Amino acid sequence: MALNQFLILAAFLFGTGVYGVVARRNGVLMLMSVELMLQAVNINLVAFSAFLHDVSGQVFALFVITVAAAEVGVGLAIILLIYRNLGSPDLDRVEQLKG
Amino acid sequence: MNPHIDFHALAPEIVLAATLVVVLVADLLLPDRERWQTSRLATIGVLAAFVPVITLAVDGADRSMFGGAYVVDNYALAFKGFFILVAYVVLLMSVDYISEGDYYQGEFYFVLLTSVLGMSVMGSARDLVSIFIALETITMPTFVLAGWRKHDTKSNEAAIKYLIIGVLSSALMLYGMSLVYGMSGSTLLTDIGAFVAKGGTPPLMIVAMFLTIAGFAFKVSAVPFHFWVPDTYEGAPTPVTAFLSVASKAGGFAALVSIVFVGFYPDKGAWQPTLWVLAAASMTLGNLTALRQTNIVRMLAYSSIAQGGFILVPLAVAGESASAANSAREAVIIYLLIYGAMNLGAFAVVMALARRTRSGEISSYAGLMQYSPGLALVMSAFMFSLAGVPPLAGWFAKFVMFRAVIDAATPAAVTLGVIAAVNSVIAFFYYVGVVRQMWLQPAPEGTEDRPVRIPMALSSALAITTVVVVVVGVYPQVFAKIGELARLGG
Amino acid sequence: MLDLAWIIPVIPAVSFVLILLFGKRMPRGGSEIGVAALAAAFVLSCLTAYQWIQRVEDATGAHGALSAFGRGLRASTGEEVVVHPVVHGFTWFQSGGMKFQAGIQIDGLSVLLLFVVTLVSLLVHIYSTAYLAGDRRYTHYFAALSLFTTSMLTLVVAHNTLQLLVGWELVGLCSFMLIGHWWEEQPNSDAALKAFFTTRTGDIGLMIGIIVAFFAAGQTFDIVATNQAALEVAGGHTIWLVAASCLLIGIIGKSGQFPLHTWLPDAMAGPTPVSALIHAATMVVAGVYLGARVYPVFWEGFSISAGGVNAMALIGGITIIIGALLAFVQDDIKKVLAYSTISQLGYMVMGLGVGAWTAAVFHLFTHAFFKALLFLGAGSVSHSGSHHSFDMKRDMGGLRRYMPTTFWTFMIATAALCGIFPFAGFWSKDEILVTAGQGGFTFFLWVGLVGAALTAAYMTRCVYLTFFGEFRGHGEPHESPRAITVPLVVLAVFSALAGLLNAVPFGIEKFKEWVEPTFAFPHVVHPDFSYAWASVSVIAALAAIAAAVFWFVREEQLGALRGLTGRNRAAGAAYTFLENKYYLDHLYTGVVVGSIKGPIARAAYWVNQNVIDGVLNGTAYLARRAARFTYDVLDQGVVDGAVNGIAAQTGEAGGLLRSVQSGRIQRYALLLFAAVGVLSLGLYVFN
Amino acid sequence: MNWFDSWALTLAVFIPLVGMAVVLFIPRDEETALKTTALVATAASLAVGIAILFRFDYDKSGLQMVVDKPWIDVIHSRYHVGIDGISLPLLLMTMVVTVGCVVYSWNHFPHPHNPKAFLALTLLLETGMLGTFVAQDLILFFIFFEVVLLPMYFMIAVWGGPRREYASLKFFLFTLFGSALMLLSFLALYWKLGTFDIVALTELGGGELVRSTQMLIFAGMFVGFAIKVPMFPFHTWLPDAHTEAPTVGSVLLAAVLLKLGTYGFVRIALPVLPDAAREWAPWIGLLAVIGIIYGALGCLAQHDMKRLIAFSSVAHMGFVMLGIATLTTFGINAAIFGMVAHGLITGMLFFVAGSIQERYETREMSRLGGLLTQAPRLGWIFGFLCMASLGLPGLAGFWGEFPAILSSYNPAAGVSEVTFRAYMVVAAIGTVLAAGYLLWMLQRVAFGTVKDEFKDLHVHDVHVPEWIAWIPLILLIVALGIYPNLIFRVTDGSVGHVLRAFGG
Repeated sequence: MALNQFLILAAFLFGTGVYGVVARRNGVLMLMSVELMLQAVNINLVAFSAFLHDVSGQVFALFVITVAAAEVGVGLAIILLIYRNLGSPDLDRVEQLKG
Repeated sequence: MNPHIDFHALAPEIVLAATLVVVLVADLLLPDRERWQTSRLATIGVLAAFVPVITLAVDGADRSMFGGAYVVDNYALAFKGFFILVAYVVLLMSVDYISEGDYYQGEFYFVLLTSVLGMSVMGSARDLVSIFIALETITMPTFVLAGWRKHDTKSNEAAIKYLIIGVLSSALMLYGMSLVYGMSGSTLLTDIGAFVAKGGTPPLMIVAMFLTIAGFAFKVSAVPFHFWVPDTYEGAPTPVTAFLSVASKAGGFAALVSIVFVGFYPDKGAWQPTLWVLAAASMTLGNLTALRQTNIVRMLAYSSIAQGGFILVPLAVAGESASAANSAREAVIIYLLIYGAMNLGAFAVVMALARRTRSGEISSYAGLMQYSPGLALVMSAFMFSLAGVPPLAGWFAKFVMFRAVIDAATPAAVTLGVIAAVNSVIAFFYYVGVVRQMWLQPAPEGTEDRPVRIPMALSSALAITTVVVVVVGVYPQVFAKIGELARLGG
Repeated sequence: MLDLAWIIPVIPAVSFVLILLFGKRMPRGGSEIGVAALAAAFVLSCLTAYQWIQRVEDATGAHGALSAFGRGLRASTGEEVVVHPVVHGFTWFQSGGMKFQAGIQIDGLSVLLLFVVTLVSLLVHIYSTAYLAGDRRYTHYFAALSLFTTSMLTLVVAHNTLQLLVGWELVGLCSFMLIGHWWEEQPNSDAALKAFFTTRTGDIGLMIGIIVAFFAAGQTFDIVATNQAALEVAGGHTIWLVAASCLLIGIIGKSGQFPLHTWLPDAMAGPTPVSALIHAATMVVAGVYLGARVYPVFWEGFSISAGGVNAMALIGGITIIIGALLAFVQDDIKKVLAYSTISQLGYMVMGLGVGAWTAAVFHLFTHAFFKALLFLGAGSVSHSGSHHSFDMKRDMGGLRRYMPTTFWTFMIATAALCGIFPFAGFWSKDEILVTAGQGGFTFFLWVGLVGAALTAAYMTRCVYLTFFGEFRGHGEPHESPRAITVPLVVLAVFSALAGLLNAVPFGIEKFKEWVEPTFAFPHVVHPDFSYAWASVSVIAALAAIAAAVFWFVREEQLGALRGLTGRNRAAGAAYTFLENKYYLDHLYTGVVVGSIKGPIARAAYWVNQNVIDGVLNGTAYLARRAARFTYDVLDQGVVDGAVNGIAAQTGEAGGLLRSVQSGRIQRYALLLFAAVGVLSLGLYVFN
Repeated sequence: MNWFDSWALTLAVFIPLVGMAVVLFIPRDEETALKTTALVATAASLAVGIAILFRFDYDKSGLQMVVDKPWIDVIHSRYHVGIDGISLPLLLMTMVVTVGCVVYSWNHFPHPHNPKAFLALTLLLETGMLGTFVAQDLILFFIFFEVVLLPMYFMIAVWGGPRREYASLKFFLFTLFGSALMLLSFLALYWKLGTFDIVALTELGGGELVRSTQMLIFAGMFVGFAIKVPMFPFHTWLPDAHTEAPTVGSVLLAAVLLKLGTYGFVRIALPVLPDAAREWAPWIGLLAVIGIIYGALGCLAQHDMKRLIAFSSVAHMGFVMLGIATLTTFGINAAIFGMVAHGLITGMLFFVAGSIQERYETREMSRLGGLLTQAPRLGWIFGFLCMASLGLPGLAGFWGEFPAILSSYNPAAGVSEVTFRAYMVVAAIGTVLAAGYLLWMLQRVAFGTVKDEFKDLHVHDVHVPEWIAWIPLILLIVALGIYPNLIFRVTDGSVGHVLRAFGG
């Protein structure tokens, strides 16, 4: 398989993530979309790592996976708080602060 | 491969890590009444972490580890020292705020120190991976801190906005980094630099560099990656806001400078235009929007966006010549040091006054001169310093910025200089607006006619920042020397 | 004393300070200080004059001053003897590496002026103690007089043009202060402002003239050096023409020459002794003095030796006629005298313009006495006769009987002014006319003659209205006190006899000997005395008097022609007619309708008030309009508006941008990605 | 006495700052202590100034009492101070006027009172003003130049009149905009010539700089200084600032602050970039004479006394700038004399205007009148000042005006004579207009009778503090007018030295 195919897949995945972030109102789904974007990055990293015969890309990918997990954890916690305080995970309603 | 580990070089991080563990443990062991002790522990730990910074600086030798991914040179030390001192001042500001509120104490210091640890690492990080890790270590705790007042919907909102935009930016940056890695074949900044220096940078590489920079643009809250800033600043607890506006932003700059100077520098066409646009947009939008703010924290938020723009100006012209690069690096460092002092000071005043008025509206500053002249005087000093009026430190920050512009002396640079000059003038309006409230407006009916009582720790924070702002303003050599010495090592 | 002449201006200066500090506490309100100081200054001036004369005499070979009052001609027949002026100075300031001095230049001309100024000032001081007794600002008045005297003396002894300018402006200041002495009333302060403003306008010329002369003479203000340079025509003729023209403007402003003369009649708003001292005898002749002082500049600049017509003579000539005509239609005695002063100053300026240096200075000398006397006489009349009024028609008449001293001294002064032999005015005016005739300025000779006739006529009218006929005022007219009459008598003596100092037909030419410079001075014409012209001018004057009297008596039957034979008989004839109760109406119709000059004078007056003065007032008005426009439209509207406008626009932009910060996360994210897209596209294109 | 030479200037400049620090530590209720401290500080500074006067070598044209110590090494900027004949008169004038201001405020601090803050600001202001006159390093100069800004801003903004907010902000922004451009020019000089040292830059005299670069750098400095002067068309901040400022603020603004701009021209702009100065001179001269006429016309349109005096400053500074634009020693000597004279005279005029306002609570000239009957001494002082201001010979004002006009007859080599002779005529006309507006003001305020509304007002004649503050100034106005060499002697050599690039 050519490198390009991986890259195109990653780009597609990334684009899907972007679309999800912009289009979704539910906080959890937004986080999921971000997760998609991060996985696109991982695909890139691993693909490059393989083609370059360089291990550091895979190391990088491991770190990204870890960090992504942590981020989603924190994010879910905050969304949970919002759900408790507002009764909805809908981020459209979070607009007290503006201007 | 068994990497050589230089413990002296890692000492600041080790001390910080040890401290945060101690704080966490103490928090578990201490009874509720004694929880405030954790702040003392944290303070001591931070100051202790400053000691190895000094010894390393005295030693002077550049130390490099992990194949060049982690470097301790003067540049790194300057940032480490700066972060640690900022953390110290933020701790001073937080003590009473945290202990008076109904919050978890030990965790707060733990989370804060974690972020500081990330910053300390960031100063040394010279590899995409380590930069990424440092960046996330800085950022992730601040998501938590921003939402610290968890029963307050504003605080929730601040946190979620910060988090979403932050994660998005991380994703963009990572995507960029992955491509950079793919193109250049290495995550080490020096290798990337060597690749770029060969010339003929492929278009995809340029986009990759752009995306990487975009990620940092979020951290330094450059327009158009700034949307989270006002909302988060307003909603987050004030000490956290101060921390975000100074330390977190400086962390972003530390990374940006090393990436640009070590990694991307040779192909100026790939990164200068981006930074140029970011700088111009940040200054202009930040200032114009700040003009219309009625809330002091939001005003300071936009002001910090604009200040970030000013700091980006030297970077945006750094590629023109070696001397321009040199003065740009100096300018960024000096500006950050000065900006840190004056912005922290301004937030300290905001906190001090909020204890009395329980309001963040600029109009609540009316008549401060009458009942609390000392506080008004100090706040005026910070405002004028931010505006860049000599002999307060801010002038020297602007001065070195303009010097970098003049050193570059290309049409683009001069244009940016003019934009910066116009913006400095616009900025006066809102800074002076605060001063006007304090000095010219009468205090509202029923204001107590006695000075605002300020707790000891907060006064110390005020004193430190005031002294820095005045002394550096009159004798800028103090910071100028740091800027000059803080060269990026190999 | 020649070397120490600087003391003379210092004395009144000290007096000024003393009066300012202690005047109010002195028993006589400070006037005693002023009188004492002036007495001292006068004595010293006499001494200086004496020593100067001696110096001249020594140089010309004669010994003992004033030794031979008829020997002058013989002494000057030999070869040119040069008497250098006495010059002393100290470094006043330095600039551009050059040092500029202030100091004294004592020669015949300055000695003459020292004498005149201190004498008239002394007399005016004495006179004022009575005239202004009980005034609300008695002390202040004397302080100002002292300051004036200082300034005038500074001007007189100045050895450079810059110092002269200092004195010149300071006398203007004193004039301002004294015209506005009773500043509570708006017209007085208006007059003071007008005087200052108008003379300042002339000073533009003076200032530029001095500057041009400074550079033309090789960067020096020194008068002697300037004169020498002018005589050598250093730097070409044009520059001297410019300098002379500019300086002439200064003279026009200060010496009340056409067309800047309109301030002088208004200046009569001040106390009468001030009018006598400042606006008749001394300050207004500063212009003439300047002309005489740097005469070579005019001589070369206007090519006076060539004859014909030049600006200076022309201005003087016009002023003679204008002033005299205007004097006809005044009812205020001081205004008559003011216009007369304008006219007489015209003689002096014209004299300088036609090369009659000696005669002009001589006329300055004699005029100082008789015109001061006339003013003081008028003051005496208003003080003791007409209840502080100067209106000849309403409040005077017949005062001859009540105030004999005033009357007789006034008559002597009138005779002198009209140029009746052998009074002072005769000699000086005659010499001007003769010089004009012999210097190639025939036209101006005729102008002078017409002026002389007009002078005689309006003075007749004035005397007639004041002293003859019936008293038309109210109250009890009586003679003035000693302090007033003594100065009158002293001045009368000078008015009668001063002319003999340069009585050419008697072989006395003391002015030529003592006053005329022998160093750095052009070869001016020294005319031979002409009996023919002398007779013509006297006859013209007498005829004018007769004509004036004739018009007053035309409609009456009694002894009409007897009045033509002489002044006393004319007075007698007039007296007869004054018995007639219908006199006033007749006189009025007589003067207005009957006089040939009436319509002309009216027209001139109309032009004066509406055109010349109108231009002045109009200029002021336009300046104010321009000022309004500049301020309201340009300054506040455009220049300032631009600044404020930019500020407002900036604020608007800030408001617009605020709405972008909507508060919605999705919106933020969208904007973020949009920006990334646009930027990366831009970067792609850029590279 | 080497000790004195090396410390005199530093002492003179920083004693007021120390005074300010002391004032800040005195409780605000201890008014007498506050006032005494301020007076002692300003007087001490003046004492040092007088000592300098005695120690100064009047035959030397270069800098004296030089101190040159490292300051900001990174940009090679040094603490380089020194004094020569150009600075000395301005320095002394500043000291005298400041002492006068402190004395004048003794019993009447303007609303909202607060003597502590007021005096602290005055002292800070003095440090800034004095420092500017002795600084010999561009950055040091810039700092002192800017130090002046804040105290004056607060003075206007806090103690000012009804429109104080607008006026103070305008003052602030205008000046700041100017100094930004000025700083940019300084930086450009540094970038091109490698030093901030004024003495060294004067030695270089523009060095190898390309003409167009010189022109640009000069233009930047020009705008910066011209705003401060202020020259037409950068003057609009001045009338507002003056009108709204408290009396002492107006006095310091007129007497000293405006001089910082003209001093900048003489000390920096001309000597450092002589070729550009030569090119720009006709334009500077043009703006100067426009200012003379424009300022005068502005005066004639005023109803408000202070505003009128403010506009008269525009006209007077026009004469100063005309003198400078001639680029001759003669003209610049005149300009320096003009600065000092204008400082004393206009400063005094603002004092008197302030006192009149305090007594009548109005500055509307149409409502005033008959001052001479109600307060004759005040009235006569006012009259005296009007005369001095209109350039009456024998008083100080004349020696700023006349030599400036004179020098424009013959500007430096390389500058168009014809142009400047035309300026000379216009400037001379300006003197008449000056007489016009000043006398007009005098007539409306001092002459005539008291208006009905003030008939029964008790008007106190000159107070004791007023006498103490004013007498030195009045005596100086007279003394300088009678014996101008007091200043010309001091400035002449130094001006020639600094301007040697123009051939004297």
